[in-house]
Amino acid sequence: MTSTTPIVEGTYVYDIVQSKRGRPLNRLCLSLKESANRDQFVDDENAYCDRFGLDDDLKKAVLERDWVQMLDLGGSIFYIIKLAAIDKKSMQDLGGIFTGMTTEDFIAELRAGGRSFD
Amino acid sequence: MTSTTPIVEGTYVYDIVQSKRGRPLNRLCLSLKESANRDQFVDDENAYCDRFGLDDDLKKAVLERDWVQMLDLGGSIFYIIKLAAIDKKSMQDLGGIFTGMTTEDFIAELRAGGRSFD
Amino acid sequence: MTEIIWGLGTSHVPSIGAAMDNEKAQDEYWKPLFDGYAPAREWMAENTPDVAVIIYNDHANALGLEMIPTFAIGTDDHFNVADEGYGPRKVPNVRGHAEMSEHILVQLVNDGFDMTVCQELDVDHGLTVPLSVYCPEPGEQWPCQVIPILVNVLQYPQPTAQRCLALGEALGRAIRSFPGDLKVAVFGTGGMSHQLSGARAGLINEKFDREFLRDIKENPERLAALTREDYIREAGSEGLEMIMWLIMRGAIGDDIERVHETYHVPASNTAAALTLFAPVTAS
Amino acid sequence: MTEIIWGLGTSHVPSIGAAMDNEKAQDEYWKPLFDGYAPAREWMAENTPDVAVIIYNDHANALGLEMIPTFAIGTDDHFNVADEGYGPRKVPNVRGHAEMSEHILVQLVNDGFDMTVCQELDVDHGLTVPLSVYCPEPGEQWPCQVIPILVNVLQYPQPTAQRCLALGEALGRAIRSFPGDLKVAVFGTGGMSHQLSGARAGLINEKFDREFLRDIKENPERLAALTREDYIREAGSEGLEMIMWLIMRGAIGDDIERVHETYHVPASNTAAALTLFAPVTAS
Ligand SMILES: [Fe+3]
Ligand SMILES: [Fe+3]
Repeated sequence: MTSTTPIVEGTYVYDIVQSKRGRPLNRLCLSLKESANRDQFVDDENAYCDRFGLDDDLKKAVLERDWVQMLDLGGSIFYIIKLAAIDKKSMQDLGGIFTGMTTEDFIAELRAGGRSFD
Repeated sequence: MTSTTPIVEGTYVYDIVQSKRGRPLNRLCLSLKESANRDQFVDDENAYCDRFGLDDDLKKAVLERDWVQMLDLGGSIFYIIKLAAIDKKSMQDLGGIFTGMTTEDFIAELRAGGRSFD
Repeated sequence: MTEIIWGLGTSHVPSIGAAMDNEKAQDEYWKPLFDGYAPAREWMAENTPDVAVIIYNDHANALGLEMIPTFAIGTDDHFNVADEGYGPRKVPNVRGHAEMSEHILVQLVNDGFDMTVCQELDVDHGLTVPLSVYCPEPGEQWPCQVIPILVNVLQYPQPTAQRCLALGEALGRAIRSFPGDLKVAVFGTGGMSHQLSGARAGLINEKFDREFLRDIKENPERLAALTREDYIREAGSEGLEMIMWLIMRGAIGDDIERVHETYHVPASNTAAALTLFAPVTAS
Repeated sequence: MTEIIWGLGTSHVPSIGAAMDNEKAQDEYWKPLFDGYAPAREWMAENTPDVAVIIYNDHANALGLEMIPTFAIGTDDHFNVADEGYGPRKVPNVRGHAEMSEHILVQLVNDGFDMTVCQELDVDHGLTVPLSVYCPEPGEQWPCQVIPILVNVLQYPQPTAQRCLALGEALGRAIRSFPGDLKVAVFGTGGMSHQLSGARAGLINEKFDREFLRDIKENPERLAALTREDYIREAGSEGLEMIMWLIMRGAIGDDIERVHETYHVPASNTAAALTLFAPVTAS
């Protein structure tokens, strides 16, 4: 591995290695732009995952809504948010999950000026 | 019109203006890569043209196999050749048509060293 | 001679668009942000461009990950507003300027910028929110034609900040060399600091943002010298979007004054800001 | 240190592939072409690279016209052979080199080349015919991994010849800086003079081609200074493809010797040629 991708703690620096790992998941999420596809997904999540060729790890992460695992496996936040929208989850809900906070606490921190990491 | 596209006599210099003009035609031709689509095209050329949104001029050129007109209307030779293949026409057959020669004469000129334009 | 009459740096947060679309601009939460926009909006309403060149990034609405261009330009004369998964924003579709975009494309390629040409493009909030920041109530039609320029900010390796500034300088030359006497505005969009995912989700770095706002006028070379890693560490993985402001800054040039500036925390997950520059007119 | 062991300039005419696939290489029509290849093939068979970087253009088989990159790189570790409308060529699919392609991508972007990243790509005759020119009988598997680099030669504005030479120089630096001690070959493909459509269809300009073959070694700067219009006028609208040879030439550098050269008219509609360069080893 000769990747020069910067390593920044607490941060996904999305690169082509990640992108390749998460291709089937991101393709699935992109398809959810269309409402007919959203209906099919909701109807049979398992079959929908198979249709997009998700391997067992990716499928498990989707079915269990393990958002951290999805990112670890190469999901892009801009794609995954389209899956979250089906569950009526907002970016703040996900922010809470990523940081181990309640949504309310996460929003409160943002309103207080955001989270600082000096 | 402020296009800076070079003008070279006897030559299509394919640019984005041409490309935009010929979009439906080129999209149709690209679809012919797939054999199921080729069958559908052969089955009902008129309907197939409509499906790809060809306007009357483009449709007429396709149905009449007016190869020069297709190029004049923004067809790209790399796309149009996929339509020619359905008619079992080669690039040399088209070369004959573009130059007003028989295929045999066109091939003979190529074998004699090609056509020269000094 | 075609001239650049202003340059706008602005965040393009989707919720800013949603707040306008749902008429929440006067809500307690949103009012300070929109009040901050007001003076710039008034000034821009009196200085209307014929064409807006909008530098932005797509957010998984028009481009997939199978093919990611570093820099792309939309050359069509019509761009539909993308359906981002909830139906398209209720704003007008976007009219392009095919001749000027072709001119810009050719000049940029001649200048050694390896542009990707998008002949078909749906435009997402990255482009339409900045248009709404400029013009909150367009009615049936946006008041200007639009040339979209897309930048890869989502996937490493993004273009360097230095390359973005250089692209902006070439873009300025390209715009000014377009025949006729059109008035053009250039939008740099994205930012300010924010990070959507990972343990640092919710990051906002006001100090970095304020220094960026200062130096985007005073010292763009300092901002251009920052690495991608600097931007990600200081401004968050999505804060890197700010490199797109440098393209606007390169285009409008050095001889400028700041018409207005505002900074607001947060617009949902993001520090949001606006800065408006105009060329100093020779006296 | 990773090194570039040879550079090959070669036409990529589909009928050359078809002649090999249909075992017509000994036919009266094709024999002179393939006899001309023989000495280069023997030399290359004794100097086998681990990785081939192949500069080519897609011919409406993988990319549509909705999005045209100036320069793109395929970063996958597998590329299927494209179905160009008659079923795929009966040659092995292509193995990529994901790590080296990522390295090259990052170095090129850092060097100011605005690459498009193709994470999925079917490769057409533009890439597979040159592979067959190198290795006529691969058996089950091509003898090297491949990194595809795509160039827009189909739609104006193509990159300038000067920009292609500069990309090649940066590509050479990027390859040589890859950790390890791999051996790399660089292929510049396309040309020679030909024009498929219009009243000048059938154009072949042997004088231009022979001077190009001479100067691709002796004076690439002259070839880089020619405009797109020069190439189109002299070599035909599709002869412009020769700008891709300049990328190979830039990569392999100035300190080279010509191992072999051959020129043949016509390979169907095209003047076909091959030139093989190797670095001069310090004595
Ligand atoms: Fe954004
Ligand atoms: Fe070719």
